[in-house]
Amino acid sequence: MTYITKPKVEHAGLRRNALGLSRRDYEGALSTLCAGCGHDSITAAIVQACWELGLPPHRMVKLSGIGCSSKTPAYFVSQAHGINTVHGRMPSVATGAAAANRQLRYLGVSGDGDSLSIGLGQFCHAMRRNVRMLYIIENNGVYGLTKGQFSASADIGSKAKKGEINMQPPIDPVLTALAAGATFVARSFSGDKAQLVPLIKAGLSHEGFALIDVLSPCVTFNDHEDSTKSYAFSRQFYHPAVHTDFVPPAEEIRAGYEQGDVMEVELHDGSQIALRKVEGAYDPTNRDAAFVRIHERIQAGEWLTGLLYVETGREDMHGLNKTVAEPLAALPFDVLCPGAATLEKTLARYR
Amino acid sequence: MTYITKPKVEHAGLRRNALGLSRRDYEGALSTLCAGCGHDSITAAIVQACWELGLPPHRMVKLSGIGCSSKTPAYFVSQAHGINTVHGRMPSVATGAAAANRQLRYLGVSGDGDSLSIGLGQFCHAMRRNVRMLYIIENNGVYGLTKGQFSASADIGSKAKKGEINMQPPIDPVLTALAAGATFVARSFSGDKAQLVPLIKAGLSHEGFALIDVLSPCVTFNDHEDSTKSYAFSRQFYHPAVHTDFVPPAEEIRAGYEQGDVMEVELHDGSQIALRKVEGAYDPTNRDAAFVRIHERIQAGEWLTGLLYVETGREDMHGLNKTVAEPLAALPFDVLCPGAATLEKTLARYR
Amino acid sequence: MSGRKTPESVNDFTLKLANVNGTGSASANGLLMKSFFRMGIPVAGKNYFPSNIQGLPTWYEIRVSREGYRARSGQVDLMVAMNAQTYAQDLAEVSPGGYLLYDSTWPRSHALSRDDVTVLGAPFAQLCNEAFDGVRTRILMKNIVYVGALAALLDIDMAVIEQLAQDIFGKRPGLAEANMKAIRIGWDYATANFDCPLPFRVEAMAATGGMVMMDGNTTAGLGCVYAGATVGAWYPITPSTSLMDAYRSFCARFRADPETRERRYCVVQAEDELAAIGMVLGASWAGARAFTPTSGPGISLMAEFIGYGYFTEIPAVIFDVQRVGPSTGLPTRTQQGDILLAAYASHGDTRHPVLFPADPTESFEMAVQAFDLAERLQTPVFVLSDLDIGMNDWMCRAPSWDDAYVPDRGKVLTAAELERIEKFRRYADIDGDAIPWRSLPGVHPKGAYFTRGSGHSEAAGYTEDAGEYERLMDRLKRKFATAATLMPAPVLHRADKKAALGIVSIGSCDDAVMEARDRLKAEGIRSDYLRIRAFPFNDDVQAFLDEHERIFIIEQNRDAQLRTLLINECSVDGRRLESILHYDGLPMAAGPLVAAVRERLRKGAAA
Amino acid sequence: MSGRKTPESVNDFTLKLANVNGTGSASANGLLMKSFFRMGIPVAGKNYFPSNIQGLPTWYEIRVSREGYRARSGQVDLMVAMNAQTYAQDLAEVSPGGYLLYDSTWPRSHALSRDDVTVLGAPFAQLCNEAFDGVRTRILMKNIVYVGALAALLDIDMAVIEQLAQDIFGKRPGLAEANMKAIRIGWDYATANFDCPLPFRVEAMAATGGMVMMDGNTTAGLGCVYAGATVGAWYPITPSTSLMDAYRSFCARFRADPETRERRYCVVQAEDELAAIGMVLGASWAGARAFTPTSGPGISLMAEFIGYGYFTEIPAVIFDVQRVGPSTGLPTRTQQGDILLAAYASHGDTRHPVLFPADPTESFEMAVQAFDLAERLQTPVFVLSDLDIGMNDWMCRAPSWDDAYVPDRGKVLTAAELERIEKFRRYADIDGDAIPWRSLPGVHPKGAYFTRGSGHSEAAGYTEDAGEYERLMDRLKRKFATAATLMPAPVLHRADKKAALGIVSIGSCDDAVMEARDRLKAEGIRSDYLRIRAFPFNDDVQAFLDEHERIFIIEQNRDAQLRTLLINECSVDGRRLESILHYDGLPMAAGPLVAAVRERLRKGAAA
Ligand SMILES: Cc1ncc(C[n+]2csc(CCOP(=O)(O)OP(=O)(O)O)c2C)c(N)n1
Ligand SMILES: Cc1ncc(C[n+]2csc(CCOP(=O)(O)OP(=O)(O)O)c2C)c(N)n1
Ligand code: SF4
Ligand code: SF4
Ligand SMILES: [Mg+2]
Ligand SMILES: [Mg+2]
Repeated sequence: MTYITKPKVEHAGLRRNALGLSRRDYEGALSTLCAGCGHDSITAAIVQACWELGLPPHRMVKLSGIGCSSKTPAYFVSQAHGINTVHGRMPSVATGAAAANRQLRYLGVSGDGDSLSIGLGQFCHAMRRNVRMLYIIENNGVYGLTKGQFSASADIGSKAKKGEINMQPPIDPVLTALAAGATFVARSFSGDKAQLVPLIKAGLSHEGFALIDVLSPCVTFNDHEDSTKSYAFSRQFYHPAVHTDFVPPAEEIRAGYEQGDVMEVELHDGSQIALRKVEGAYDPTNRDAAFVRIHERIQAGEWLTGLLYVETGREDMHGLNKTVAEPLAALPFDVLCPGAATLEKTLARYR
Repeated sequence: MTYITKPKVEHAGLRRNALGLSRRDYEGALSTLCAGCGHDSITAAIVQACWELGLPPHRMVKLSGIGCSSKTPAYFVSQAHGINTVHGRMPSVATGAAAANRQLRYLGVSGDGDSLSIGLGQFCHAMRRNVRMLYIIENNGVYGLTKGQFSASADIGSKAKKGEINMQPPIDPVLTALAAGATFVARSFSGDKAQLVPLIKAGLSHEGFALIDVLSPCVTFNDHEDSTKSYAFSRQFYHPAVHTDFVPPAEEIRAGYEQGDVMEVELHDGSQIALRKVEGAYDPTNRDAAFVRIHERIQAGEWLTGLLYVETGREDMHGLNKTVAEPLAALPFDVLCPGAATLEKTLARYR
Repeated sequence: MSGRKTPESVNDFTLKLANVNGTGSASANGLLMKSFFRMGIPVAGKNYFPSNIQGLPTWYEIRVSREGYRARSGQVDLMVAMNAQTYAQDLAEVSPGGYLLYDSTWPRSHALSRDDVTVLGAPFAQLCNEAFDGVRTRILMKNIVYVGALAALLDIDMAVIEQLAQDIFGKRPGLAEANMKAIRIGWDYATANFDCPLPFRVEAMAATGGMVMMDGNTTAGLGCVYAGATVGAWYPITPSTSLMDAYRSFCARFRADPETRERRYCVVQAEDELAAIGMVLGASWAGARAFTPTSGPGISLMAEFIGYGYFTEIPAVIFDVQRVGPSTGLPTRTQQGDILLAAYASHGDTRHPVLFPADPTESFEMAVQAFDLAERLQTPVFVLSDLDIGMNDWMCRAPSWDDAYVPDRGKVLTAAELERIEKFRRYADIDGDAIPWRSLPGVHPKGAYFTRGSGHSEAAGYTEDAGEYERLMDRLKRKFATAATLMPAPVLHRADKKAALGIVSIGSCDDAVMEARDRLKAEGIRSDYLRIRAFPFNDDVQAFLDEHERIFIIEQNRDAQLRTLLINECSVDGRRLESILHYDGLPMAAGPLVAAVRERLRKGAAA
Repeated sequence: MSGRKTPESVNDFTLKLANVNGTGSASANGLLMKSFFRMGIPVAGKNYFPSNIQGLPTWYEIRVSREGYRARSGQVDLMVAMNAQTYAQDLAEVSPGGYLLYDSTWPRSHALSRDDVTVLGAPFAQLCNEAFDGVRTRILMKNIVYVGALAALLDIDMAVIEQLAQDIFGKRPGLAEANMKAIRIGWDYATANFDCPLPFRVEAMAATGGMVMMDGNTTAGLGCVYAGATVGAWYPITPSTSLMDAYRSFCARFRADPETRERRYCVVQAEDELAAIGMVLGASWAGARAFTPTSGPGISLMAEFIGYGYFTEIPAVIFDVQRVGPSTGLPTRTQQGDILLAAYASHGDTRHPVLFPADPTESFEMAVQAFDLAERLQTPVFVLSDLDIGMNDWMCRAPSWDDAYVPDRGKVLTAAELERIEKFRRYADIDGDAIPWRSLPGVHPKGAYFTRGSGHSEAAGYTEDAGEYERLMDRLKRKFATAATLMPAPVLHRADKKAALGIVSIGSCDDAVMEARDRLKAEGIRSDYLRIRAFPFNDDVQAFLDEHERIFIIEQNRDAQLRTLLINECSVDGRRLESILHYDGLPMAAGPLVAAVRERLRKGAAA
């Protein structure tokens, strides 16, 4: 609502992070989404998380596909390069950018249409390659931008604004990610900033592909009671399985933190995520258990949220490729070009 | 080996099936694959299964993508229409054909490259729609036709003919199918005709999307000892979980069949598959258990084979769409065209 | 028609309404349009909306034209400026001597005023707040109030508006009354406070008989139903989405079994455009009439499959409702930028029949023709519409239907025929027209063959033989020559006297070109005009090019794509074909065309 | 060169070897080729292989040409018929007066003989079975035995062969000896049983100095290494696959840290071509030199992203190693069928720079130029090679390297520059050449901007404004005019005297055209010849068209795609440009060109 009433996404206080930046420095252009769109809440959580993490804005890269959700990278961290790719193909662009410069932090934002319909193949293959990036799906069960058709994550029985009823089973990004071998799989809800911010921080720090599927109601096309992606439904039925609290490397380990039911997982970059099991003995390092638990909750019509699965031992795309530490894009030409003498020698074989 | 020694795929005896056809009537053109290719064994199993089922050949449709595996529909049931589509996109063509004529039996053959790389999106979405078809992946871990690059199903650590070593985790079609909501998921091995034939028969009779992932060694590019898709490996390590025996509706229920550890599942068309649990109390109707069990075996470096999951309650694409029973392609024009008078009435709204 | 208005003009002005999207202005604008239409006055509406759902500026332009001109007029006589944020821009756009009506609930700065524009303020929001309860109702009714004010200012027949409100809202109790109340409030305010009517106003005519107000996506969707299409596969994309919506809703009415509700159609929302075209090819191969609506990005994605359809000779109908490219471009603006792509899509030597409707009526007709051609020619056929045709409401000839129509299913062998023939040769040219016979799966064992995108012999066997390949390609070329004889002929408009000047144009340029020709004629510049309706071109096109010394090719893209097709496919010195191009995403207006032609003629012949 | 051989010809004949694929004939054929080459005799090899892995017929053709002609000769002087299944066809293909050598272990039917062909039988299999153990060895050695026989028949220098066998197999102990043994067996048999040498034979020359025997995919892959490309993304497809194989293996040698083995490159095998081009665009956007090799179907799939690259101005290098289309077509045959697609790929108004190498040397050079151009112009650039260039072994000028070369990274703002400027405007035309400045991520906060395929302003903001869109499109058009000044110029070969006849051709047609011109000249038909090396065309092309009365456009596709580009982009009467087309999938030979030109000239000028 650029022209009407929408305020800048977040009027942060003037508190400064480790880099001396205020939350303002992590904001972006004014959102043009519908007032009340879940996506805007996620944008706010991203701003908060990046600020808390103290990332240098220009060392981040924001990517997206096409859709309402994919517009949002314009609305945060305006001092980072951003790229709106084509519909469903952001993962490949992210893979290429990450290949060229492994030292930047990649944050991709996508929609359920963008990732689970047209983009399903790229989405799975980026996970398989374990490209280091945080990938957020702003999941509303519909194609917002093209006015409310069902996406592949729409639940059976949900009803479109035009009256049609979806009869196909949903593709669940979280189950798909587990099957595709993703190394960081989380789910959250756009309205739960307390859970979302630490998840985003953890995801940005994960040295591999981190997926966060965020249920993000579309107020315009999918906020009726029947939808399991409506506000009403989400608020009522989502189950926070694990509470994530992130301790950024720049800060000291927080004193007085309850050790009781906290489980610590060390991430590749040395930072830690602390997992608070809100129920039973949920173990986010067991892929099978995660699959069963999530699937079982889905069958029961509920969402399990939190950090659902994490694996820290696996090498990312560059680790697998054994790429040099410097960004390939920054290597000087003379280390890349073998030169005339070598050419002469090389050609001997062909004479 | 058209021009050297390859015999026609199978010189069947002259036994006749319920339609009075011999196995010969289900054969196709001479195979041009490498001598010893696993795909040829699968072709033979398909011939056998179709013959045993007594399907009228011209009421079948054979579909494929591009690859060595995708060539094989030319090698069986030459009296059926066949269509070699483009690489990775056979599921959409199958969906369209099935939409147009729901009364034919659709048999798709694909490769691991065709289905899990370029075709992953279409593969998953056809499963989600529960298009009624049998979909066989002839899985060799490589791109045979383009000379042996790794496919997405190549195991970590497997070594290509050119010496390269794969470092990426495989995408497993069976786990993917479970996550995508497929209603019939099986795995077998090209060398195990005894297991394969009944599975193919069951798949062809399933009233929805039936996947059989068949490990099918590529003798030319992937038959070294290291590969988990080699003959040597497959023979040694595969675990038949469930033995499938199919009782075609045309025959009487077979007498004397061991009832001991047999579990019967009724398929939509009234035919039955009998599942023999070769181990424990494997229950192929539990999606979660299947996922865990398969994944656990994969972790242990073994393949679990047999009918791994089946769900018979779900409606196929046409059931969901509530399509009429007659093929859409055969509806007479006068029931399709509303005619001049109706047009006149319809246009009133726009005046 | 440029310059200041004559004080007393009737049925000849342009009204533009500036709003914020998502605030319900569409129905108010529709009400206005329809009122003019029901008064028997020719009218055309153009909607300029953002690629967004709520909160951004959106405009609606209504041209009332006694003469029946439907193109954008290129001027604004009355601006209804309901969006404070675009007020300055909207004011600037009013033609000299024009008027601006705005919501004076919140006063505008005086800095924003023009000597040559009369500004009228009416406190719409305030009037609504007094009369209605609830935020939603107030926002919606504000739009209706301005309709009422406009009714007074333009002298719209209140009986017509009332009847319309009744027709539209009648089914929902209370709504019709609320709307009528809002209209009255606006009417009363205007009558009391302004000098009504304005110097330009409407008066009932009888010029819309046999006409409807429809958009081209609706008519095309309806055409698919009438053509007997049973399978539709698509992936949503602006501006093609409403085509499938229309097909689906007409099918729900006409194709569901009255008792069982079983459907005689199947719409598949595909996972993307590659899958959509794959489904269409699969369904057509299996014998159904199948289609997919999309826009530019979809065609790019379909390119591989389109070449497959060409080479394997499978029918398909593809609607490309063009929007502004390249890439995502301007998804809510119009262009004719896919002409070249549609004609030659895919790698290798490929070419495809393309139909170019000029308005919604033709969209209906060509939808039907497309299926006949696709099945007759056994190849993918494009219908190249655009956002202007597809999504704007056009006053147009009502689509008509001849119950004697029999679909041309092309050369399909029946079971009996297959039984009779010795050996089925799928790709043999039996009849000398280069179109082979095909068989459908499931019909007869002798019809079985293997379809493949790789080299194939006449008997559909696999081949890598150079000679067989060459013969196949030569036949496909001859088939395209056959196609040229089957495509709809171009429409030729001759000048009243022999004209040396020829104009060639296409699709939605038509109205602007026709209007421009009238104006040029008034200046003494006569022209013959050929409107291309299909590719490949038939002989009339070559004849027209031969006949005229100087030819202007008018189209809506930067790169003169129609001209490329003409010089490539016809025998002509390309230097004689001069382009007049319009490609800013707005529908074409006659004014710039007139200016361009005048200017070019002044400058003399092309180099 | 047609008709019967002169009894005593030296270094001028064509040898064709018919085999079954998967039986190891490739190394034998390579050995033969290389022997001629090492003897200093110009030689050219063409491989005709099936789209299959094992068991189907495959042919290898070697032309030995004193004159240095590298095109397919179109005749067969000596056929080595090792494949029983194609024997009849192979025999039929021998030119009158020619010879056929076959494996007489299994006798051939006498029905299969020709009066005008001398048939020589040698029991290769039997000889091998006697001399070697093991099935594998026997199959492999049978090929080497025929090399020995040919050495005797053609008078190949045995010392050269021995040295070659040493070079090739020397590292694997036993293998060199076995091979030499096999060669000797063949040589002995032939010497003892045939009248050696044949009337056509070889004699050492010194015509291959400075030359190498390489295929164009290898040189292009090497070019990518030399150009400093660090990211390669691809999806395997014949005939482009070996380009990435070459890049990867050269990188393994030159780009891995000698100690840590860490890689200064990253090759990603993508899940499909859409992903491959996405990765290339992502990597280029982030500042790496990145490329993808593919073939026709891949380009079709990349179309959407190519338009995105054009519109957002991201560099990319795309190698299209063309094969026969449409669709899957003939994947192992050659064609120039993607010219039009490459030039105009994607929906909307788009156009792309394209380079057309004619041989492997130029493939190397143009690989390097492609990166310079892509970064200078900030747009996807195509290198249009083909199967003939990419996969056949060519005797060609050795690629050379100038250590003074500095890559043209184009207009990229450094951190210091960004620090200095007030506001970065990504899409502003600062320098008047229509090429804007770009910034790379991670460099400086002031460089941050948002890249999008939708409408964008000069400052890279989102816009749907008609004027801003039009300005952007106009600048892109001007940028393409700048491109025309940067692309490599065409190569002009003038006749010795003024010629009215002009020939325009492209890529791998070059050798056939050059040879045809020589032959035509011998008949008194002189021609000037312009070989197009790039699109957009520079002024030389227009000048050439203007200068010649009659012009033949020679290319390898059905639809005259180069001609389409010429008439569309130049100012010319298309009727003056006559096409001579060759599109059966085999490399072009001079003979049909000569005949076609002669015939056309006889018939008189074009209509
Ligand atoms: C190739 C292509 N096809 C279709 C479209 C039209 N389109 C734009 S956004 C979108 C769906 C977006 O859905 P989702 O990703 O869920 O985003 P949301 O708007 O719901 O946040 C579609 C189909 C497109 N831009 N490109
Ligand atoms: C669009 C496109 N890209 C690439 C290719 C080349 N290609 C042909 S088959 C194939 C892979 C086949 O692998 P798989 O499906 O596993 O079959 P297999 O040969 O192993 O049985 C590839 C990459 C193609 N035909 N089309
Ligand atoms: S349409 Fe839905 S998803 Fe899009 S901006 Fe509006 S509320 Fe958000
Ligand atoms: S290459 Fe491999 S997959 Fe292909 S035919 Fe040969 S053995 Fe089979
Ligand atoms: Mg969505
Ligand atoms: Mg494979």
